[in-house]
Amino acid sequence: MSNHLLSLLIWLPMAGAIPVLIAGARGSTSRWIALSVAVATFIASVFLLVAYRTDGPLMQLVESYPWIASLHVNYALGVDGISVALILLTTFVGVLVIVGAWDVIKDNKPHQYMAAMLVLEGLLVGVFCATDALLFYVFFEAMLIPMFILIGIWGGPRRVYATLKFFIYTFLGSIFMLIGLIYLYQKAGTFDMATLAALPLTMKEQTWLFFAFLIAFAIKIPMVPVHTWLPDAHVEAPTGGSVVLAAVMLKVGGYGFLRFSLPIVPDASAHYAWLVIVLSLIPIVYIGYVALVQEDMKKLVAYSSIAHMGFVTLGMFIVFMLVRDLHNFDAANLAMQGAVVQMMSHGFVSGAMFSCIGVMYDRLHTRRIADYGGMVNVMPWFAFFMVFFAMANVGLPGTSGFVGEFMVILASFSANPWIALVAAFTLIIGAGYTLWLIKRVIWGDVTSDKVAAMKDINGREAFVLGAFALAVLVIGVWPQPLVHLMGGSIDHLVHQLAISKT
Amino acid sequence: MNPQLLELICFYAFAAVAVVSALMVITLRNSVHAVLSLVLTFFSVASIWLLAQAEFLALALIVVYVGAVMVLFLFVVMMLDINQEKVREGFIRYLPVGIVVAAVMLLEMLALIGLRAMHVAVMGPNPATEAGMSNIAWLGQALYTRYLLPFEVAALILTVGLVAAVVLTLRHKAIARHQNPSEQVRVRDRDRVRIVKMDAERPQEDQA
Amino acid sequence: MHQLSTSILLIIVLAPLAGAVLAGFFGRQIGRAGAHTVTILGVGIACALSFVVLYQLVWGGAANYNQDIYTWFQIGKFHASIGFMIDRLSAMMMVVVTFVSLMVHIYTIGYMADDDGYTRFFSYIALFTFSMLMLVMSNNFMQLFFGWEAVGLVSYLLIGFYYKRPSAIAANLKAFLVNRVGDFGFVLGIGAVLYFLGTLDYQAAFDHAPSLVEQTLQITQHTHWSAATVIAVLLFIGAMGKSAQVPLHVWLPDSMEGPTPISALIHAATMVTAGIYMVARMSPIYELSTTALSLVLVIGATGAFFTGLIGIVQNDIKRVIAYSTLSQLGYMTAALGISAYAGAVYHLMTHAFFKALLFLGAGSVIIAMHHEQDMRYMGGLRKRMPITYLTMWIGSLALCGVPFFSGFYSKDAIIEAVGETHRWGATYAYYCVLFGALVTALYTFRLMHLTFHGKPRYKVVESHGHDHDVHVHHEPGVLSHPPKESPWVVTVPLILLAIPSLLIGYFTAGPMLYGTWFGKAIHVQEAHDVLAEMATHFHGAFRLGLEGFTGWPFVLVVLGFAITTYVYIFNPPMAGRIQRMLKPVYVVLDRKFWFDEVYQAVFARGGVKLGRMLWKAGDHTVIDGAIDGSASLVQRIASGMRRLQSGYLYHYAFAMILGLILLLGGFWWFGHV
Amino acid sequence: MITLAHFIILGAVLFCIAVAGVFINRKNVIVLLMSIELMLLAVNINFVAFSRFGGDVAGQIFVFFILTVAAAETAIGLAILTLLFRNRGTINIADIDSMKG
Repeated sequence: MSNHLLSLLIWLPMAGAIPVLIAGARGSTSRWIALSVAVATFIASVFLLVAYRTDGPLMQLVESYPWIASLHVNYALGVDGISVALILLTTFVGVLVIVGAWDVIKDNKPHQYMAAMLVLEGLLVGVFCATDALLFYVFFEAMLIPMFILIGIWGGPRRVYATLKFFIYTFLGSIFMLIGLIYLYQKAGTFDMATLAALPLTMKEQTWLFFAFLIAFAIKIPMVPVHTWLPDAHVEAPTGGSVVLAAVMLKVGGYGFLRFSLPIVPDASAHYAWLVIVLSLIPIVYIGYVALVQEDMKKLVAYSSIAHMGFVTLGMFIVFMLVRDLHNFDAANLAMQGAVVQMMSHGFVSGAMFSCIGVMYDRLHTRRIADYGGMVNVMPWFAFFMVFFAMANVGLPGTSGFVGEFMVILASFSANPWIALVAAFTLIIGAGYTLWLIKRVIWGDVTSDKVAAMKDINGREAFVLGAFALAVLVIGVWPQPLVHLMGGSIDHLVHQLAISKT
Repeated sequence: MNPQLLELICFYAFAAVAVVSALMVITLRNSVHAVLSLVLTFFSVASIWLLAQAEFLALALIVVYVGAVMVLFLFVVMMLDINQEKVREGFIRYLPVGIVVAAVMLLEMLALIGLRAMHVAVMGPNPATEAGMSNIAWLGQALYTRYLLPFEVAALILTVGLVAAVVLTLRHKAIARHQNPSEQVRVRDRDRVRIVKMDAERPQEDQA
Repeated sequence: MHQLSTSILLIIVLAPLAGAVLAGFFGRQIGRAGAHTVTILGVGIACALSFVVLYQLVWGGAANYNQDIYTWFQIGKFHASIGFMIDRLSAMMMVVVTFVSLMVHIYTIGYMADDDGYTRFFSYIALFTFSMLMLVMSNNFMQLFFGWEAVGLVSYLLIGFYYKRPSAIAANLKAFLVNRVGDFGFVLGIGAVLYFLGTLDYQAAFDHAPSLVEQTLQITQHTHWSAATVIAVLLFIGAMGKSAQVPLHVWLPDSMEGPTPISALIHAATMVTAGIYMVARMSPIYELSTTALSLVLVIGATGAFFTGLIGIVQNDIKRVIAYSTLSQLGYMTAALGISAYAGAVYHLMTHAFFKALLFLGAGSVIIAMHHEQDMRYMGGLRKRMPITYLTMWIGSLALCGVPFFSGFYSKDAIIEAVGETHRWGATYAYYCVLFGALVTALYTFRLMHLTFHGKPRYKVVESHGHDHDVHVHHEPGVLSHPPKESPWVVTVPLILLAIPSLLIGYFTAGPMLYGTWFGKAIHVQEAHDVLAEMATHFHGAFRLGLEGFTGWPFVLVVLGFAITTYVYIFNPPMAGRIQRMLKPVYVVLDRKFWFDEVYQAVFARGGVKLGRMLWKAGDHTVIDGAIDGSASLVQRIASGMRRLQSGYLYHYAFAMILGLILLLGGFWWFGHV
Repeated sequence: MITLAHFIILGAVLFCIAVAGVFINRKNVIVLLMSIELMLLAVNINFVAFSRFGGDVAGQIFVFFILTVAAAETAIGLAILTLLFRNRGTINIADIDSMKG
């Protein structure tokens, strides 16, 4: 069965959504089914980890069947180390959001919520293992639908505005990608990503394609100045939606850069690397300051997500300076590893932060910072987790948040010390907004009777936060397994980028 | 008399009738008269088709169109009590525009056809006769072989049109009583009987 | 030559961590006694084994240890790992850290006896011990940074230990952020190390260090900076944050919001000296850049003098000691700046003992005064708490550098060495550190006099009801019970710390300061080695002590003692008179040179203002404005188009026919197709 | 001699008359429908002529289908007209603008 493992990972949660829907809203049957499907998917992804050989060929567990034969489109799947890591992240978060929503969505069509989550999970896994560009595009677009539903139905008061903004923004971006893909198809006669990566293209073609991809993925990741959908979407999304959005969906943007921009149009990417680097550095400072003054916790964390994702794009694009100008392949590997590790880490940390906010929101039904204060007095265990994740968000060594940022900063110093200087600024501003939030929410004396009446986290919430904390800690203390898992694929990618295609 | 000349004279005669009656269609005040003029137009055109030796279509036009469709028109016109004056409003006002547009279009068409074409492309021998069969056989052979699928589709369209016309004009009378079996089957006890919990009534203390 | 055992080193590190985890997560289950037992056990094991390690290295003939435990990441030739480098420098630090930590643990049993956060506190300080050990035992930059940040985290948690106090949670945020400014430089420094030396491993980096001389970093087209200077300065910025050097010193006085044992352990003895340790550890790199060393020297000397001045005007007993710490850290830094790394580390060690002693003594006073920290309400405690009184005198004399006390050997050596050096800034630095000795004497003896001598300035209102007790507490200087000596768990650590404060200098100055005790752990270029020069005049610790009585520093200390004794014991009103007389100076010192105000206005409020501006102007007006603007443009076009859809059949018919006419016209015009 | 042009011109004339009819009868849906019938007739004339002159049966087949579809269209059109009159009490097109954007 292992040769169909990827299909299983994609279709198991999606098929699982059907019995969940059938089970209906009453009782907890639908939730139990959803949970068991999610857990089964997670276990399957662990098998994937076992089946993947780091010393094996580039793409493994390959599946390919004709899908639209007349257009040579295949249902083609395959994974490399990066995909495996991201799939694990997806399935891991998938379980946690279902546990997290257990009692929270109880009264409002829980079965549909769970089903949407499962479908979303399957589609996200699909994005990470598609090796056919059109299949990738289909998954890439399709995942908007469950997220649109999640925000639109279970969201906050301004959910319609937020969900439309989210949808239109990301949709606009992907249209450009589609145009780019069609052009590539005209040229190559196939949507196979490996073939496209080997396709020679002139500089002019590459430039056009680069910007088409840039728009699509920059919106998804998101980069300044197309980031404003994210805070709105996060603020209005239900907790689980926020968690998946921050933890996994944003990664699709970074993954897209890895799979499309970098290998298919390396020369244009190298030529415009400065642009992406500037657009990555701006959020680190600019968004940091913006995050500082937010009054809504979710907005604050959303902005901090943007700042952290800046490291992802920064790491990916300083690679070009390192391999093309300086021929420093080790530093380039370090930068790329840093970018991907940062994606993983941000998945856990931001997911956990949003879960924490969800825990508070479930009790007080407000996200305003001013409504909280002195939580440590009434919710000590919660305070422990919140401070822990805040420290991970700050990038404290020993947590996963540190690893990626550290690698990217180190590598960027080798590329250009000034880039490192700006990037390292996140140490200060990141600590500023995160710990100021902690100071206002967690520390201090109890500020109101409502806060005084809050109960500490229950076992279910402790499980979710504990699982996140474990992941954050493991990657922070010992990143080598993760680095090793992705090492071969990243090294291949980095060497690919050194070769001009024109 | 030269048969060809006779044909030409016949053509002009029928054409003239057709044009005049067509003009009457769009200008007559009375809708009934207009319909009747249309019938005349159809007759004339059917005659012209006979000149072109398209006998089946000519007869079909008369039988089907005049016999069925135009009668339908007449029915409708008579059934609806239309205020003749009102619907004729603006006739004079839009007349110039209509004439100008029609004239421009006619000029363009004539320019495209070219008046010189009147003397070329003389009518050749009848293809049906050349194939050794009558017009109707010629038509039928094509219709039931090569064009069978369109023919079936046309039949379907007609059926749909029939059903649609019936459904559209079907009138549900509000006072008519009827039962809905599916609702009767789905009914539950709580839809029928509602048990209300309420405090026991106490006899009112007489204050006075 | 035998090797140190890896398992012993692992136990040293992990025992405190295990204690911290047990006390932290299972505090409720194991209870108070359980919590302090496990943590003291953990730290005790670590301390005992540290002594074993030191013994093996110094007397047992063990070779230096340098091994990786596990790989943290391996990317290409870049390698980061968790590993230990144990030589005499780190072994000494391990002993200092674990010993002081152990004392503080024991002391805490008494100090925190009636605090709700008892188990939490033990968990934190054990965690701190773990972090600090990771820092000093590290064999690479990555782990150094891990320890560096981990101690910062624990410091953050402990400063905010009384989280209900607004001042405490403001102080911990400030401490963390200021430290982060330092880390900003530190991370860049590590980046520079990786860039220029291609490794994060200490040994490999030091082996390649000479190659830095030829390398430069292009800053602009025409400016090139020496690689060694760049690395050294960037790393030193990190040290400035952690070791509270001007201008990043502002967090340390505020950190006194934390419980007193913490002030002793973290903010005096160990964590704040991490920066000193780090620079000493990096001596092979620092030796390559006299520019960087001059910077270090000037910053250190400035701190030594000016922050001490502030200490003179403070009234809070802990703050006085905090400013004293700043000043002493300045001394250490100045010693680093003149390549007297051994002197700096030596002062670090003696300072750890006597400063911890002073803090714990102050804590003992605070317990007796029912958590009153203002010295203006103390006085005459000499007779009531004799052990505290005596041990604090030992600490004070050591701090002032009175001959034969430990502080004398370290501090006088620094002052003299600065005087002997001919480096840019050395003259300025010499006067700073020399008159620093006077300043030290002034604030130290002022503290002793105000606290222990003179007449009591507190009132005792005997009260019986427990509830009433709480009310009395709020009025400054009013106690419900007369002060009394602290319990043995408090005094025993005092005595145990007093012993090294008194003696350690006498016994170790020879080998550690003037000898080659540190071996290759500290690298000094021959031309820079001022201590070696001084060693030629060294004829034993006793003679040095005797000579000390004739030196300028001792004269200044005596002068300081005379002034304070006269002002605070014989003529108390005079203090107020001097204060009025030197009003401008007093204001400057009282406002601490306005560092806090400027930082508050520029960075804190300025940052928030900037953020708000960027948010409103950038995100809302420009970006969302453009987005919403384009949306409304589409809407406007659409509503224009809408008007075309009149709904009247003849309009559509007209449009169709018009189209037909145009089409026909087109055919006609463009040729007969 | 009847030429192809004769037929085509007749078709053109009838078509233009129908167009004029559409224009000048803005109020009367019935006349509008009849004008459409006229247009179809004009087109049919052309088809028949092309079929005859080109010798291809397809033209006449097509006329056959046009007649079929036109009959269906008329039936539905008149049904809608009846419905319209029943609901609105008028067949004045000027009153029918519920599709206005």
